[in-house]
Amino acid sequence: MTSHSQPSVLWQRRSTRRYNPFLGFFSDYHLGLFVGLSLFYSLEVVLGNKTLKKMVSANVSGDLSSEMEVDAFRRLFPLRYHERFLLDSIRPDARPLGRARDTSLALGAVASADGSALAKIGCTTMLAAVKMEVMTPPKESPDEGSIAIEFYMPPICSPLVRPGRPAEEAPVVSKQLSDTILSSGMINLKELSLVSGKAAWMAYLDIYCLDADGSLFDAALLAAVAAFSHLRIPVVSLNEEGRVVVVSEENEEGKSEKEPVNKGKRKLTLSSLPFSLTCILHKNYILADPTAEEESIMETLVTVVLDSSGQLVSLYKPGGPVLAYASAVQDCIALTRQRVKELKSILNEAISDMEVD
Amino acid sequence: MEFVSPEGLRLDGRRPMEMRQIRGEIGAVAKADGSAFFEMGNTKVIAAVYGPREVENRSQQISDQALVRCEYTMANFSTGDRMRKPKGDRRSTEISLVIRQTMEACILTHLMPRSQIDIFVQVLQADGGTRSACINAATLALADAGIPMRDLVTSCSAGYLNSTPLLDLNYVEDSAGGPDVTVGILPKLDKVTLLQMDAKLPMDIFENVMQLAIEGCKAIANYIREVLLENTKQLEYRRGP
Amino acid sequence: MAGKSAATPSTYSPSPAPKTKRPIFQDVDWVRPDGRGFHQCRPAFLKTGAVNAASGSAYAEFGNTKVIVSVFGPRESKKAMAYSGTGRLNCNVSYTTFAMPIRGQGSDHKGYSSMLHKALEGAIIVESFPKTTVDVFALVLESGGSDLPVVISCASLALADAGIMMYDLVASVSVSCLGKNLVIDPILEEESYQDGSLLITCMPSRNEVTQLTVNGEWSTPRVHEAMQICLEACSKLAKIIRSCLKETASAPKD
Amino acid sequence: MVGLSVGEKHFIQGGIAQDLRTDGRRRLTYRPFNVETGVIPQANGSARVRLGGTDVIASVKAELGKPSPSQPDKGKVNIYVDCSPTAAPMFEGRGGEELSTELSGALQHCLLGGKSGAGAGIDLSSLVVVEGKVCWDLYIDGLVVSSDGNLLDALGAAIKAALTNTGIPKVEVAVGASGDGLPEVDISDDEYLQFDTSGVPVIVTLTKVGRHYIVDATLEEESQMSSAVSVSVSGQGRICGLIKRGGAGLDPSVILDMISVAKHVSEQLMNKLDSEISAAEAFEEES
Repeated sequence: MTSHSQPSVLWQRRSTRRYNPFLGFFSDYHLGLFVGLSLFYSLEVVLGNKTLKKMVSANVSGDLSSEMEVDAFRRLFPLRYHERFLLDSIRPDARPLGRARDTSLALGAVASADGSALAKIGCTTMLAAVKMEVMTPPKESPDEGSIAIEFYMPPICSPLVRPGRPAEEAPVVSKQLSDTILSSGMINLKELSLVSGKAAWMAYLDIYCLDADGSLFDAALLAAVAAFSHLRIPVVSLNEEGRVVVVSEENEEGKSEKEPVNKGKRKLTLSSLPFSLTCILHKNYILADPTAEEESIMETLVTVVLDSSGQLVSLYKPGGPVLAYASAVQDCIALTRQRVKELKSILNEAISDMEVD
Repeated sequence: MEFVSPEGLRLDGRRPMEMRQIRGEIGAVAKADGSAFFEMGNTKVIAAVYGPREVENRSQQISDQALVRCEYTMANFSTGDRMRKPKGDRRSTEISLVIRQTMEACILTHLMPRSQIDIFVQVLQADGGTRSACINAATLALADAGIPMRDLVTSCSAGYLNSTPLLDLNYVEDSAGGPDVTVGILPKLDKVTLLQMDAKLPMDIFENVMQLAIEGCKAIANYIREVLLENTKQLEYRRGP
Repeated sequence: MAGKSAATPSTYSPSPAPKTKRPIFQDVDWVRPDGRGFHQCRPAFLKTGAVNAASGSAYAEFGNTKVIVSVFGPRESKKAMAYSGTGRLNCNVSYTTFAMPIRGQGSDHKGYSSMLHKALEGAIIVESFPKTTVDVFALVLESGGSDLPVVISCASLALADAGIMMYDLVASVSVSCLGKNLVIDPILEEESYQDGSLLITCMPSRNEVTQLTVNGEWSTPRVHEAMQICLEACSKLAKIIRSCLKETASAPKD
Repeated sequence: MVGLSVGEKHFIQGGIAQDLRTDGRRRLTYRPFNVETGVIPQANGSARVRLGGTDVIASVKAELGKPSPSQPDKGKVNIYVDCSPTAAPMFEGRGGEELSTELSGALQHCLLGGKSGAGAGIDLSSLVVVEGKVCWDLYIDGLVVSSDGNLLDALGAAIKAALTNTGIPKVEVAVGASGDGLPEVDISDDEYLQFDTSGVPVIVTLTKVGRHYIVDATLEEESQMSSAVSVSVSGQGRICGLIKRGGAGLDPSVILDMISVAKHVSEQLMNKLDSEISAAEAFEEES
């Protein structure tokens, strides 16, 4: 056997030039992290010391604080720590209040799905994939397909999730996502029909949270929208038994006389894509795109969903101690409007990247 | 359906007042403190007793008496069709409770405060009367473990089909839906500790049926006492002079 | 029609059922579907720090097999557990719904969690974290064959990333027996036709096997041969894992 | 749950080192065992194996099912093991589940062969009634009634005995059945098919205690093990499955040595088991 004698290429490193959404994503991420971190640390030292001096002069926590380290202070008095930053209109990770974290998007991360996308906002990572299956449409709507959306938080994503005990946020985000996607009218369910009354597509959209660091809904929605824009519907035909089967692309061209059912309908026309931004309301501050730490300290969240034309799709404000005045909500919407522009260009870039490859 | 033929024979060839063949054996599980195998016709069960021992869950500890626990499990192959039910369904929880209450009533729990006695019964094959067989097996196992008891507890069922009282119903008779009386007695004290019936029955017939079940219990008690005696003789013999 | 009965799910995948005819795997001069040599592994891509929320994590991609492993802890054990002088290891492997060609097939890998546990427990110095638990959670994003060995190797990298003390890195490789041939690091298609499989998990620097499973009919010399091939590949894989760790460590620290 | 004092541990380890174990056996000797067949009349086949203090029951039930689309010419076999709480209080409730899953997995691994069906103890193609439409599904259930170590070997032997004891009703297929529906079948009551179980492997577990390894370890001995290797060996001396248990690592050469020892031991075990099974079958027919 020749493979033995050759200088073995076992486990050779993957060449970086091939298109690999994960590879790109990880290298970007590291770069981003280093820049972010160095910035953050220098700031923390400056701000932290300032904070401590103020703390001592204010004599709030007495002798404890005089020797307290920045990190310990952060853990013991998280709210005060964050408020100290807010006074200077900056956040612990060096962002201005209204800015979202770096966002990246890669399409086609999962080869076993019909459409997939990996979205990353800061550290929050979402992997969404669409799988198409066939169903018999219900009698009420014989020429419509259906979409099933599920959001998962596997135990890998956060120390708070353990196997066997699903995270309590997961069903909430799941519900929000399917409400938003279905009500936004992004997908025309009629396009999912195959044979009226007989067969239609059921699109299973599964979104997995790989890393949970706040603003889960925003990242999940972005991944979901991107997965649908990457979706390529398989070409199918009806077989003798009346079941729908995939027409294989290469070999069986000659012998199958069966006409594909959905020729030329391989891509969904997506209209008015929904994008969202979550903001924290705390006192008079509005913090866009909070991290998990910020979410745990300041509880009033507002999520605004706008479609690509700027129409309001939905708005969630699940409780919280701060009342949202009309002006605050207006500000949130304004922030979202800006963010939608960013997200749109990120999505378009990802799509064009994909097409180049 | 005809459960008693004109000649007075039941489906499996027994007379109405005849019990199935019973067999008891002590020491089926090597590691248990006491164990027994009990067979009533095709119903076969194994019981194992662990304890008295330290209470595992401190919060359940009772300061003036022993904690008695019981778990009833059925093997996947015990029924005609293969069981696919998970453990701990309602029926087995109910039977566990019945067995626990019955056995607890005869164990001198006050002699063993702050301790725990576990009774595990495993049904190998179910052909009607599993709860009776389990109680009989549990009695043997408790006696084998040397746990102090007021008296033996024995149990037997009786039913009423085709206007005939029938002793010791098998699965087919049991699932006919007629009245089914399960009785547990303390034979020496001549007391009934368990009585379960789930159908309508006129008072006078009920008394007949119950009396029949009690007779069955007494017959089982005699057999169990024989088994225990034989076992004790064996032990004595093994110990040597 | 049988297909319309209540038992069948309301949706089905339009992908054709796997072909029943067996490809010509027996021949000696057959070419693997992805063009590799029989004793050649897929290119491996490994990276630490995939999940920020975890104490340590790693991402592994071998061909189409894509796996993320997160390590949490050492952290407080569950309340119900009694005091223990040594640490505990808790493993869980799960699949995404889209990991397999047909949706929702990943659930028949329940045994993987305990297999992962067994493969790792021999390498971890549990005495170094008494009273606490280390959780190793794996998620298979996409299954492309040899999932378990990839999960094990990736978990060892994640444990190292989390700073959990180990005797050695753990590397795992499997071979499939197809007719007369032994093929290393099989892909999904090869696995579905295999006559037998052998999986080795080892600590290469110590030359110790922590886990070994053999499946299907084998002669002793054949087992010997397969073990040799696997052990060789394991030590190469361990080098890659090691270099990946070094890369992370030598990268400019904050 | 075995609580042993330091002295007891030394005694067990010392005995193994000197080739004289606590119950007087040598390192590679099995405990006396006893096979009883036909213990569960409701099943198609059943057997009870007692190996010292270990007591297991295996039953085989056959149901008609549909072959999987990827293997239309083969029947299906499922193996499940249940640990009864009678064997140990820790198996109460869901406590036995972990061990049950492990044993079921190990048995499937050791007895059912590779994915293509090669090396399976039972000829799966003999279970097919109509190719692609109807086949027998065998449900093999094991029950651990009493546990004193070496459960896997005992369960393997019980399954082999139960399969030998199994009779599957002969099935007549009604001719002229419609093309795509399920063909009608007629199950005969008096004609039975018997399996050829000479190919069913036996499982030999070698437990490593200290520097030596022993067969058929008791519960006490198992508590002292560093690792164990279970090898399933067919009658022709071929390896049909192997599983390593226990945390400690083993040198590859030690594993190969253990495999050859296991093969050697398996020959004796196979002979002993075969004669026990035929004795049990003869006894059952008599009674």
